[in-house]
Amino acid sequence: MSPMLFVDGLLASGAIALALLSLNAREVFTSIVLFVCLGLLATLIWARLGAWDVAIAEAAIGAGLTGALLLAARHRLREPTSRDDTPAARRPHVS
Amino acid sequence: MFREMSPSFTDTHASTLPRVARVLVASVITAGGAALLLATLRTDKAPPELAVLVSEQLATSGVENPVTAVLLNFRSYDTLLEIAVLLIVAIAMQPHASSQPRIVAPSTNNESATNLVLTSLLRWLIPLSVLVGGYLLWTGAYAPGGAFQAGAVLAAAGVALALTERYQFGWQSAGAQWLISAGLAIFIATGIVSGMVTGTFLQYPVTYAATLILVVEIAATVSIAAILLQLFTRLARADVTSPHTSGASS
Amino acid sequence: MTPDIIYSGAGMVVFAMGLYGVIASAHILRKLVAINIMGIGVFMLLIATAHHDTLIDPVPHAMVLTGIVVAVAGTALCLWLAVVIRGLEHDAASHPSQ
Amino acid sequence: MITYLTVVTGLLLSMLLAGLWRVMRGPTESDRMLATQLFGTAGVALLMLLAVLQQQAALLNAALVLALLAPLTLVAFVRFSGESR
Repeated sequence: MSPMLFVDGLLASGAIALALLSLNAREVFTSIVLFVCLGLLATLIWARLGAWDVAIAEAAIGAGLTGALLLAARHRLREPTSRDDTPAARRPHVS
Repeated sequence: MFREMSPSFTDTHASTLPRVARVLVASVITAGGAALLLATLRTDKAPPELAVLVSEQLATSGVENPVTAVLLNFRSYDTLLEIAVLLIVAIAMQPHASSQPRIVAPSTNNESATNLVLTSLLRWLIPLSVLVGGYLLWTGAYAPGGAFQAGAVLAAAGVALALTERYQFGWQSAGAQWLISAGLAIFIATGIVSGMVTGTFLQYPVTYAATLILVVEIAATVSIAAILLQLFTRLARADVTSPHTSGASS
Repeated sequence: MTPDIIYSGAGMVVFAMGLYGVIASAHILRKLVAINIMGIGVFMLLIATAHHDTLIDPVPHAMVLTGIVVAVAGTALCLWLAVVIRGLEHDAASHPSQ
Repeated sequence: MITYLTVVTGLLLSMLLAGLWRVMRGPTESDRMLATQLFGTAGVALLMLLAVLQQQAALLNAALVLALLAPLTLVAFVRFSGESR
């Protein structure tokens, strides 16, 4: 049982370390990347604790969707102009 | 120009709080967190009464996977309201009205769609994801899997499709509205029909429980996948909104 | 020292750190990442509670499953609102006459 | 056999967490992103090991889903990073 306890300790401390690093990252991008890694580690934790349904859902959402959502939002928050369907762009200002 | 905007959108410093406030917040949260930690570690574990109850009643639920039984039979109110929450989010992010008849239409912006690596990756990835989604939906009755997992995998396949920028999604079309609302509508209809038979809303008759759960699960999968995909395409601007936007995102 | 004690403790620590992140960080994406980290902490506690030696409690699993999907939907809504608000601010900054 | 597999799991997990160094250090954004792909690959292996250890074949489904969807973040990164345009 002792090696499994080592695995448990590694998973739990890894989750804490990833959360800490993600919150203290210098750039937003690093923070997002570390959060995606935390989602992957959470998948392993759910698998370890017998929550197999949750592990599958977290593998799909944590690995695929959340990262894509955050990266898309970062891209749009960084771009210089708003030129789409946001209400601001619909105002009838003539440039 | 960016300096005039609120710090929520600029990545210049990690925190705008003054140092005193940060130390204060950190100490309060450390104290609260330590109290929570202590309480968690010192509380004795509750006996697994609910788990025993679920495993006793599992035979009447119509499925063999206990999590699916809890989600779609024993506590189906939770799932119903959860799909309602998803629908509300989808409605909040609905695009403005426009006359786009189809859900998926080829984009006019084909410039970036010629990326050979991306195209050949997704040519394998998307059909396999759809296959795995269907498999997870079917297997959810007797093994881990089910509507949420299948919906998430299908939505991820759609996200991959949207990332090619080869297609645009017309979420305001009638077909898309049906896809988005089918889950809640069929769930409520099933609840009402089973309620007329058994007398209680959402209480399935034991003999038909498996069929009803499968119907609800398929509808929920489709809606969850459509809603999650809509959220992404709205955020990534891969949807059709107005004539000006097509091609503007390259 | 059983695994559920380790993981519930870790879950509480992760939750507290996420709470600090929500309050202290400035950038909206950082705040949302912090909220999601809080969520992971809570889910960790719930799933550790469901882990018994002989059998596994499916009710917290169902709750966490619902929670994950609702969390991603809420995150997407918040991100979209942030994008819209940034567009409005940008518009106000570049066209101060309107 | 079980002990052996558990030790392998622990080792693989240590390797995974060693990849954190690249995420923190990595000079460019691509370095950090590739480190998450390392997390994904090692995660698939760890899920399969856990499937054997706990004798739960459903974890293979989780590994399958992870292997399918881990590249999605990378594709999103390439699509949304400014350099590739």
